[in-house]
Amino acid sequence: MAEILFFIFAAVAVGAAVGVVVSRSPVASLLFMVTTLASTAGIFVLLEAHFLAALQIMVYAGAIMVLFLFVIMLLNLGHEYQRDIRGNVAVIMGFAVTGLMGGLLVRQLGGGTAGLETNLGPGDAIDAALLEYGAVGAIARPLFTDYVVPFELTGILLLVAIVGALVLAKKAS
Amino acid sequence: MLAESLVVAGMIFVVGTLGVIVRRNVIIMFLCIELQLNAVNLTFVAFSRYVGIEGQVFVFFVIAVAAAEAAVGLAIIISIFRHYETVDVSNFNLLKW
Amino acid sequence: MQAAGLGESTAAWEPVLPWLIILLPLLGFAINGALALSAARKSADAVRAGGEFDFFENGRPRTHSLPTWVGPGVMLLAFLLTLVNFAGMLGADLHEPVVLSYWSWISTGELEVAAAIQLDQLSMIMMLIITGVGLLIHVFSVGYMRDDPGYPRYFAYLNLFIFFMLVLVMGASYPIMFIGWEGVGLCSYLLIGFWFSDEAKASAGKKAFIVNRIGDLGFLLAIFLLYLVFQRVDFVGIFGDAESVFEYGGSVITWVTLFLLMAATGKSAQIPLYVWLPDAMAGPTPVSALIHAATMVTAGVYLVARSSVLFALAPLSSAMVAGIGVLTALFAATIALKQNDIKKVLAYSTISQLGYMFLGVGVGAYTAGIFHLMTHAFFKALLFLGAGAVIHSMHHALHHTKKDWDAQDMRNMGGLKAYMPYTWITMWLATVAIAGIWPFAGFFSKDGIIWMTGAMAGAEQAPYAGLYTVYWILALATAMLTAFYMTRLMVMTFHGENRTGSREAEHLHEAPRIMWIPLAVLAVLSVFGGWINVSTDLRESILGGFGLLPMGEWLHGWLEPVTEAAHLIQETNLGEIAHAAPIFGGGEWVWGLISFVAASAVVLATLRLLGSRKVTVAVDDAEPTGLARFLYNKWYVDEFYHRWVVDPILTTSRVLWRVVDTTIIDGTVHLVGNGTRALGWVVSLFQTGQVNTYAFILTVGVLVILSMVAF
Amino acid sequence: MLNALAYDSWVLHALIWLPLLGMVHVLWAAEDRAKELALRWSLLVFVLSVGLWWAYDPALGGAYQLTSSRPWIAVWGVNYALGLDGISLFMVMLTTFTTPLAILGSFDYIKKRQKPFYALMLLLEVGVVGVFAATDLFLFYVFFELTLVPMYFIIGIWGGERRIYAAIKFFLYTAVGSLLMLVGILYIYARGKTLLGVASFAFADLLQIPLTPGEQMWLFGAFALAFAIKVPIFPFHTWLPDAHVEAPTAGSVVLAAVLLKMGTYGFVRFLLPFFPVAAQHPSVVTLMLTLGVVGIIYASWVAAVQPDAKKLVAYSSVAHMGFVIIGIFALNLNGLQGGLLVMISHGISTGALFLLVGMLYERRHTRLIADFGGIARVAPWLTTAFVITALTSIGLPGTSGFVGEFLVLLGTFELHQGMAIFATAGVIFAAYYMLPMIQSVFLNALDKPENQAVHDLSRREIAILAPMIALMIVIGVHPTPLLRRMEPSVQMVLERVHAAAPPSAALIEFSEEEEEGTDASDAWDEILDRITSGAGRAE
Repeated sequence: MAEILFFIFAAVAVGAAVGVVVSRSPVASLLFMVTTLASTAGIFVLLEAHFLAALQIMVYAGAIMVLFLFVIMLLNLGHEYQRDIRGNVAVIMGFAVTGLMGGLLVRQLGGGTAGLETNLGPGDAIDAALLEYGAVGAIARPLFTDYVVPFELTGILLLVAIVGALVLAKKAS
Repeated sequence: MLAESLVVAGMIFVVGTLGVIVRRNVIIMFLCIELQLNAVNLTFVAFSRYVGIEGQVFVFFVIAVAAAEAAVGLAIIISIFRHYETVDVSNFNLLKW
Repeated sequence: MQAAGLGESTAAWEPVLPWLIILLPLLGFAINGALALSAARKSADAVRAGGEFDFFENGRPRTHSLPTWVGPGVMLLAFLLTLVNFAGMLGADLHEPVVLSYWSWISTGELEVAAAIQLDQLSMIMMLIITGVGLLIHVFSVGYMRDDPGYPRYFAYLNLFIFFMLVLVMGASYPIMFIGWEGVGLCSYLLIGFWFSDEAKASAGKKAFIVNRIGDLGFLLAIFLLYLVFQRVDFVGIFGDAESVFEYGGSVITWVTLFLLMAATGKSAQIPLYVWLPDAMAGPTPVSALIHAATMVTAGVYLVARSSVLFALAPLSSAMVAGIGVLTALFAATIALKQNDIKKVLAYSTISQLGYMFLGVGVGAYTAGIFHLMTHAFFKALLFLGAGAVIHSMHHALHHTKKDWDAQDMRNMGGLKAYMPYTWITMWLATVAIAGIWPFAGFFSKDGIIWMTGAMAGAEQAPYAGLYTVYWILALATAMLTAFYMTRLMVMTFHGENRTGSREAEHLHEAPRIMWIPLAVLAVLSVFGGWINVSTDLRESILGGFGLLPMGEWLHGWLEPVTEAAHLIQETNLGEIAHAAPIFGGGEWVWGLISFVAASAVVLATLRLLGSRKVTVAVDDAEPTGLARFLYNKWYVDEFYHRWVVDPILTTSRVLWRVVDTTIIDGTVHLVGNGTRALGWVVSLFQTGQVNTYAFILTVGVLVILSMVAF
Repeated sequence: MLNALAYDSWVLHALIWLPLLGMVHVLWAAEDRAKELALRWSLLVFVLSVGLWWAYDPALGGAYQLTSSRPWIAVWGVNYALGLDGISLFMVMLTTFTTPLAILGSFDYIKKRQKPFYALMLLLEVGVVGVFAATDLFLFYVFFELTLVPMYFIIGIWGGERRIYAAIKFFLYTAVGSLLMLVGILYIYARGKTLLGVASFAFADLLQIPLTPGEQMWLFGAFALAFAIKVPIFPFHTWLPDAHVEAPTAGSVVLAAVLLKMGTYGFVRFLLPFFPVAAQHPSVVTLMLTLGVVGIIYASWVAAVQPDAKKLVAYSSVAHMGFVIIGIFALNLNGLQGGLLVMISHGISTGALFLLVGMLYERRHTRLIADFGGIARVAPWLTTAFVITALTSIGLPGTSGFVGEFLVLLGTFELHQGMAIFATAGVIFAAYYMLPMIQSVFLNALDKPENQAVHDLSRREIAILAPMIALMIVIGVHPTPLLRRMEPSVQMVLERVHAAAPPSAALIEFSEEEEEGTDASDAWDEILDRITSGAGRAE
């Protein structure tokens, strides 16, 4: 069951990713992107990252993508259908390098998967935490203990980003 | 499921890279970068099952940073658009010098 | 250094303030220099304001009173002090030089050069000449330079020259001597270019300095070589050990002496470095008298005489000294035959007479060389000063009527004896002296040299006997030429009709007293100066009035302590010198008589021949032709040097700059720079400004790293 | 009195850091007070440095005196170590003497951006004094490079028309050389660590390292190139004329007077004692002597045809430096002492010449020799000063120029007569370039109306030139006190050179090295190994 779900999510995620790259309209791309993010969230669930899956849907697919949509609308790009893919040379080169990269990744990862898993252990490193603290607690606990400083820094970063975005987007007086 | 996840992540990453290379619309390029980030997140999550909860923590941070990045990046795009009236990056070549 | 401590002397005789003799002229230089600087400042202010410095105030020059007293004043004091010391030395019976060391000039490791002076018979004679003749010329200058705005500067330079000249002759080591050697060159440069606004004159000074420096190269190399051999550079040390260190006629001593000879040819204007001296006549005439006749140019002779021990050990070098001397004497005399500029004639005459001195010191007759140096200082200074008086007068005359004729060209003169009787008489005395007429000074000194040359040719083991015979004949011939051109000078200047022009002639006048008194003193010296060294042979013959001449070989005896060692070496190695002339035989007095008669004949013949000939003034005179033209143009030596030495160096310099420096070396540097830049340009092609391209390149980079991990 | 103040213990630190303090002060103060402040600070430094003459006692031998050392970067064995010996003593004093004069000489010349200019001049003094006073190789290198920066800006900002070109050329040229030296420094350091087990940059420690002849040759090459460019030795000299011509007067003065000396100082301080076998290797000696002699004659000839007076003086610098080089590689006392004396004399006389050319330029706004003529009539004092300085430059006896050249040539003659003859000919050529310039500029007719307005020396200019001219003559007449102070240190250098293996033996060892490739290449292999192993870890 889980495998079937995984393959469905995976197929949708990859397919939608391709859609992001090939669709002409930015809005379409955006929608494909949302699809990918949602499918990835599904995979997250299968990988026992429930909190992150929720986060992915809410923050990423929800908030950030809406931000993108706002910008697209703001700039009135929704109706832009002209081709913005680069020339043939660029496409061929792009395919060449990304193909090679993909090939290399698959070659590295696709082969001895079993060995990899046995090396890393049984795959239940977080099960105990999940059981004890629940989906949110498991991630919240390290976040507010060991990683509290980076966490606070992230807050500052977001604040800075907000201010920066405001400054940048403000019309020059 | 680790290997499969990694392969999927790799594929999404490659597609994202391709998008960055071939597209000219700066917003779509931006989306493709998000795609790459997402692929990386996936690998983190996949590994976290075997290594520990820290992988997920890291993804949490990545999402936060991605949010910040999106905010600033989009602000920059708006400001550039105001100047050039376009989102085609082939017009943005001031860095050439 | 013999005297290690300060002011310590080894002899019984204590010199009286010898350092003051040197210091006095320096003091004069300091005072006159300061005056000159302040005067120049005022004059500069005037020039800048667009005018000329108002040199006169109520008809009297503003700048004069102090320099007039200081300039000749310090000379008088120095001369008196020298006389005192001379008297002391006379009574002391000194056999060793007195070396007085004041401070350590250069001292490092083995090398120890003390700022030391050496007083001996040779330096004393030179000091007497320098301060004595120098004093007379200073006095003469007071009159001659009266109207010159550079008056204080002139005396500053002149004092400085005397200072350096004294350092030259009093220095106790070669480096100290070299200070004076170069210093007098500097003063010569400054004084030749005294009227520096005239480009030709400034160039003449420059030429003198550079040509002199070529000779200085030899001086330096000689010092180095001597240091290498002896590990010391002072006279006493070197001369004391020279005999035991050097092998007679060995290669090292030959090199040392040849280097010294090179130095001497530069300073004493001998072939091949004589070319600067005729040009040096651009300076004020008293300067020519002092520097370019009486003192500085004889420094080379002094150098050889001072190094007599070394030259005695190097027969080849000595022969070369004599050869260069006699050739120069003859060569310069031929040029003098056809010159029309009064100072040029005297300049070539000086070169010729210096050649005689070289011949003298070259054949080992050091006394004769120094003797001729001394008498020459008297009569040549007199001739130059006389010429100066003539030029002074001519200049005034031409200036009055604003005639732009050359004041120095003898073709424009003629008949001046009527206007300038004192000058005429004194110059005649000098002329007969230089021509070798008995019993004037030049006769004895020149005869000594010629006779010694002949005697060398007949020496028992003389290595170059044939050569010396040739020298002897050439020297005799040159004496005749001397008699001719000097008489020609006198005839063209003073005799015949005046050619200056009737209006101008009214302004011709005798020199003022301050100018002709020095002439008179020098004339006396030119007449009797030769009597201090009459060889026994002559003295007992008719030419010595059968023993009437009072002093005999006084100078010879006086210099004996200095030249003794050299004479001993010569005697040991050459054997007895001859007592009869080569080829023809005959003793010294016979040949003295022959040359006297011949010279007198030449003088008289010239007087008759030229006295009646009509001379055309310079502006109307035709270009000389044939041999005369060749001589008039001085054998085209200047042109030769220009074509084959100066121009090639200049061309090479330009090539070195434009081609080697700019193109090759800097080109290589630029090539490296531009290469880097080109590489940068190639790399910059990747910098398209397109984000996609950057992403692509980044991906390629990732790919590379990935493949490194993968494979 | 000096003892009571514990002068010995603080003076070197003060000489280095006081200018820095002065620099801060200058930057802090108002624009119009900058020059005066800079002058005061540099004068203070000079006054302090005068005591060095007595503080340094040659009777104690030639080793470093007034030493002090404290750890700076302890991990690497870098010390802040200062000291003074007979060689550096006069270099330091020359620096502190020249800087105030150069600053005073800029009062009229520098009109814009005065504050940074004077600040940089003081910074330059920090660097140069540091170079000469450092007894730690790392510290030396830091100061050595530090001097580049202010000089680069001085040329690049206040220079003439092609200042950017000249500044970059100066910077790159010298940087290339000094980077090579850095490699050499690190190599020696590494060898010291391996062979002696001491991680130290102190001269005294580095001198203990038993470098093989083969290593010495390589290191000699690296160091020699760096210093040869700095000196500069023909054929690395082409940056010098450009830098000099474009630099403002003060820049030229400091460049000629002290920056070039850093190169020759390096030769004496490092090349001879650190690599004695290489330094007396016959082919090295012959090469250096040849380059020196060629430099003398070549630069003199090229100088003679320069239309630009400043360029002429710049080329004359190259010729003088040729004398220094042959003096050093004569490898005997006379030569080395003479070389050092030429360095001092050249610092004073060429510094003065640049100042004088600068004064001419301020008056006429041209440096072309052909534009002048008859200046002596309107500016007799200027002319007098110029002639005296020029005569010092061409080595007239009685001036400082002669003593140095005389000793150099004497030393060279002891070693190699043929070379010495050619080098001595350089004495002629010095007159060959200098006198025509004097004639064309100062003598001849005053026929150009612009030249008529040229005014004579001002009081400020007299104040600059008088001490320099006085020194030229004093040193020329009585150089012995200087020579006595330098002698023990020079002797030490020479003893070290001569104590090393005689050249013939070294020659054999060196050729063996080449064939077998023992130590030097071993070290290289080691480095390669380390790189490859590092890469292995990444896998």
